[in-house]
Amino acid sequence: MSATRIVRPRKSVPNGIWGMALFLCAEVSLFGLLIGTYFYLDFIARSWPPYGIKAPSVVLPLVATAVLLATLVPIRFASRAARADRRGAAITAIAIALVIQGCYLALQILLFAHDLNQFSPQRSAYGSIYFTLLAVHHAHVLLGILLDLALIWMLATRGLTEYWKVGVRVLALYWYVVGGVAVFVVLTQLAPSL
Amino acid sequence: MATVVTPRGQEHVDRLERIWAPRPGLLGWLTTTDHKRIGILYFFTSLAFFGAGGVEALLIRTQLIGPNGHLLSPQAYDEVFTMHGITMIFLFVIPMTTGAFGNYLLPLMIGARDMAFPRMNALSYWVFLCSGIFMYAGLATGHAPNAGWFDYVPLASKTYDPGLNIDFYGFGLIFNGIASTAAAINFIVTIFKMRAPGMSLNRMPLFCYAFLAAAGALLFALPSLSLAALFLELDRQLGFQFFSSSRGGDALLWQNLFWIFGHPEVYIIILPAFGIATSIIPTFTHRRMVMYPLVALAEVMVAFLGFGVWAHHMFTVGLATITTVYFAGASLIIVIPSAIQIFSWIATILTGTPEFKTPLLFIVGFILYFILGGLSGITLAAIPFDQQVHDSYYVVAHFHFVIFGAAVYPILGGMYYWFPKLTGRMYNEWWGKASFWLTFIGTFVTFFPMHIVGIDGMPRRNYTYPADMGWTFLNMLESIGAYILTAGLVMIVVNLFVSYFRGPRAGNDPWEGDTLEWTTTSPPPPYNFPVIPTVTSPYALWDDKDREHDNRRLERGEGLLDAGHQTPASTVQDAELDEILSMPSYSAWPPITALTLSGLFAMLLLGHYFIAAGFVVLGLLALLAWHRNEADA
Amino acid sequence: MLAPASKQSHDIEVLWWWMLGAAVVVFFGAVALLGMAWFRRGTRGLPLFGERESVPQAMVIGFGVVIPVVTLVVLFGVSDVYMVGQTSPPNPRSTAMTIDVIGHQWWWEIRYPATGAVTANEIHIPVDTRVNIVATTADVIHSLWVPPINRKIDMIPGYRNRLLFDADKLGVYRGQCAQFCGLQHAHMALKVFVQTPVAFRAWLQNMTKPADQPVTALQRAGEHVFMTSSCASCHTIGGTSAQGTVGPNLTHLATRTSLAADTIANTPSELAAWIRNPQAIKPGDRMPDLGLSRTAITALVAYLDGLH
Amino acid sequence: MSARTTNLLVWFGVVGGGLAWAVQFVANLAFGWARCNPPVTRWALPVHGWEIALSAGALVIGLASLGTAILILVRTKGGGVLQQGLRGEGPAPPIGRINFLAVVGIVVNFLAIAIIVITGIGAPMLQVCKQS
Repeated sequence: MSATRIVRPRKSVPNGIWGMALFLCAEVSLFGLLIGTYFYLDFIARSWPPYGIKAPSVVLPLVATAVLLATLVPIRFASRAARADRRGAAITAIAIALVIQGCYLALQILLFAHDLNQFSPQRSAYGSIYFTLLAVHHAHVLLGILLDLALIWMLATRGLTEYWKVGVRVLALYWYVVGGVAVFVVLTQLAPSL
Repeated sequence: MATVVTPRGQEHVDRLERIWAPRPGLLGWLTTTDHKRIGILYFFTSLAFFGAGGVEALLIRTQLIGPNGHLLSPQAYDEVFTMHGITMIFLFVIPMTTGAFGNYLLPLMIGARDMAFPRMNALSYWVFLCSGIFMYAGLATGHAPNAGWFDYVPLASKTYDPGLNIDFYGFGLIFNGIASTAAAINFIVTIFKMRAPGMSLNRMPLFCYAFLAAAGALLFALPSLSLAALFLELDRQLGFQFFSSSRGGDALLWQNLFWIFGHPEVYIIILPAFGIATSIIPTFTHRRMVMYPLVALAEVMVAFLGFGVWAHHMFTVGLATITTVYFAGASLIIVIPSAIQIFSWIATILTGTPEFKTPLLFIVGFILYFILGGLSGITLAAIPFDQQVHDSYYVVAHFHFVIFGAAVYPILGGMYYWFPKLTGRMYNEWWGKASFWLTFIGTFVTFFPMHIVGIDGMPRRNYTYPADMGWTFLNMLESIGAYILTAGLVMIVVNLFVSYFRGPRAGNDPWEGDTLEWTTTSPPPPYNFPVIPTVTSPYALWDDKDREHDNRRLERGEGLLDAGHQTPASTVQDAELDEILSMPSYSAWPPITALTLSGLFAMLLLGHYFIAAGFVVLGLLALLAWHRNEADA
Repeated sequence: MLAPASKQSHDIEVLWWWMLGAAVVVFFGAVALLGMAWFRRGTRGLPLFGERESVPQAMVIGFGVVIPVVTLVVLFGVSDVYMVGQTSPPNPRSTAMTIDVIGHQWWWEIRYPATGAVTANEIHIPVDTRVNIVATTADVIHSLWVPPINRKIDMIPGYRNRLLFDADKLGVYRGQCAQFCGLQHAHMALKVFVQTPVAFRAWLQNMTKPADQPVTALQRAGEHVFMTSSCASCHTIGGTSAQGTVGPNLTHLATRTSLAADTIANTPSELAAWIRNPQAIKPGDRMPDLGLSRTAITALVAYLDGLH
Repeated sequence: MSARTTNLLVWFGVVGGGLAWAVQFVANLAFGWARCNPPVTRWALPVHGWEIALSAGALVIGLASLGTAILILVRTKGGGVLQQGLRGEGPAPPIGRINFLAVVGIVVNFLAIAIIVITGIGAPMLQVCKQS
């Protein structure tokens, strides 16, 4: 809802951001339950991961996650730029973030495919939760990337209206949370090796 | 007291009428974002599903009217009792309370002109409608879910249920969850941000606290159900191993995930009922609620503690006692918030001057049945006793007194209470009272004997029972009660239907109500309030000088917000006026998005994953087009 | 449950009556208050106290918080901390014997591991003896519930749940599957025979023996039918070539009182009807209609009724 | 104290005990499940020790939160949420709201503490991993 005729500098958080924040509450509890499921199955397993599946390799996933977290910097910059009415800067910042996030997703998909060759989700509950957890997380990254694209397009075509200023801040909030979730996801994924 | 419009005020009103003039015809309803129209759509849709669920209930009761009944085959019986549960919970009570009552009344009660996200509000409705049709498509094609609404694995796994039945359940619930999540977010933001200036947290009608709590619980509980359904479908469709004990999975994982959702769900169902009760009681007792702050906190506290009791549905699965004890503790203490509310209602009725009109009668019935269901609930928190009667008809009796006696009665009372506001006409009091007594007696006769047969050892979900068990008479009684109950419900619908055409004019404020919806005309105009109301207490309408002040403002044309579809937004805690929002008026995209989702889930059900992906793309494009139009489209 | 045949069931019953008593007081207390409200509907406030707001407020605190907290804490201590220990499963070493009860769609397999005796749908236990029941399942989740003897326990794939049977009254007690387990959930009952130790030992003794040999020509014909038709592929008869494990063990079928998980009585006519068309009696049951001739069925029934 | 810190204190007074209970609850469940699901050998945790420690910690936080709420109620006496039973508007926000939240906080914390105490005393009295 674009805010016209602001009475005075806004004291409270705009509706759009509240909406996204609450949506993210639901997403966070979804990931909480996924991670909970992972350890629940771990607790009742005779060996974890099951015999014949070697514990995940640590380096690449951690590096990838670090890269994803790095993109929170340009995202933060974009949201500041939007509040300061600097449209060009905002677009550029989002674009930079977008590129890095794209690379992250590409790498993660390669790792995912590689793991699929190692062990399958159909053979053991470990495989099932491992791949489901990662797939859900990657889906959220993909959604974020689509949001990036949408925002860039909207800012380019519609300009930096009140509505899209809020939009950029909403995008930023989304990425902060996805970044935070990424940390917990990767730690869970690598738990057997840590 | 209601708004008085002077000639000068009338000019301002006419101007608003022009700005907010609704789009005519069917298209107007399809593309509407007006919370009142959406509420009405929700009302009639969920009422239709209530009818369907009721028919299913009657089939069950008729099958069980005598021993060795054969009205339904075992297969048909399983589908019917499963659909009864799913319908009543997901397609009737939740959409009726949050969807219909919440949508229609919340913005009116907090003095807003619409929900925070009107288009998302429309989306929730259309998605809910499509998900309901989706699940009933299963019944129509003879593949209705048949493993109970709780759908325990492995009975629900591909091995023991190869058909599409369970897939209609799994995908249907994920689909339905989207609607509820969107609605929950919308309600919370509306209550946080859209309150009339001055309506700080301590001046919020208790109705809003109830809906805030319900929406919050819904928001955090639903992911658990969606995740469980996702696991289930991955197991069924792609052969994953979440629930197969031979491959390191666990059948109890489903039960945990399901009840992490399933118990908060119970409170999600009942909380709006509390809200309706707490807005009917002050009106008809002519006094404020006793202990306003405790009632407010009780409503929120129930929703919060509700997340810590789920395993009391699992006391018989053999968990370690050091685990169950925590659930038992929470299950007992969660009684306190309910007790606070019950005695606050009773104390209010006792110390006020109650007029026992139909709405209040339904609330009194609600209080009695809620106490009854609550007490049997306490006995179920006593683990050894629960382990004895768990999965017996005792439990059926318990949760029907809670869900029907306690959650549905306020809905019925609320229908009578707000009927004049929605239609501008008054229902027939005599038939109203008659319908109450019929419903009240029917409920008791239907559900009370179930305690006895349950303790006597009759398990739930049996399509029949032997003749020599001594259960025959009580079951016959229950079935007769079900018919009486049906008669009562039909009488309510007929009364309201006839009154809609024949009823006398009701005026704006027939009850001298305490909340803001009664200030405005009946039915309310598209902009709800000509001037944004002044609020200085939780019983805004009883503060006469505020209302007079508003009348003067209307005459002077203050606070009209007449530059387009405008509504104020205020700060979360103290509701200081913060900004003026322009709201969208019409959008065709919500129904279109809902259609793409329907396509998506239909294709997932049939296993055409590439076509499904196509629908995802379409859906994203629809969302993009949606946001091309910022506000007033 | 209200006719307990064991200390455990009796304790639960006592708990129930106490809770019921308390519930009655609360419920009719509330009814009384509402009734009072009706009689005083014209006048504000309360008798004696008038319109002082503090009185209803105190009422909410007292009835809504203080009294419930006290009662609930007591209930918690009594039932959820103390009684749980009384009704929950025994330490296996404290019991005289172990019986495996295995849930199937839709019947109960009963095994006496110490002796190798196997039967179905009828548990025999000696009176005044602590028995360790191990409840498992062969397919979906079932729940073993014999109200007069103890609380119920679910049978979950991958879990070995246990239950204490310690009956103190001779007699026959009916139990039923309590967890929805599919089409014939309604016809999945069992009987528990609480016997004197002597009678029990005699019964168990007989159970461990192989099946009686057919005597009459008709019975021999029946045995031939059993072994050559598909009966033998699903059912076991000890000491013969029939070693199927899909259906109940029939070695001593004639000693049982009921058929098809206590759906029908075990009489020649009922047995014949069951074999002729099981789907008419238990629609959806695993037992197929074998399409045997009338004479074949007569022979089969004669043979099975000879298995004591 | 700045309005911001006051507000944080007020909200600690409202939610502190509840959150403490949530942590005690979730952690104890995790330990219970880890210790008592087969095979018990992989996770030999001293469950009772953990239970007592967690419950004690939660109790302390709950009491602190309760104390805060009471303190705030006293400070905002005449905020009058309870007095506004029959008539009157109640004082203008924020005082009225803070007073209201303090009343709420007291009851919430009382209930949270009740659960923490009964489960914290009850659980250690039970035999570890005895099937219910």
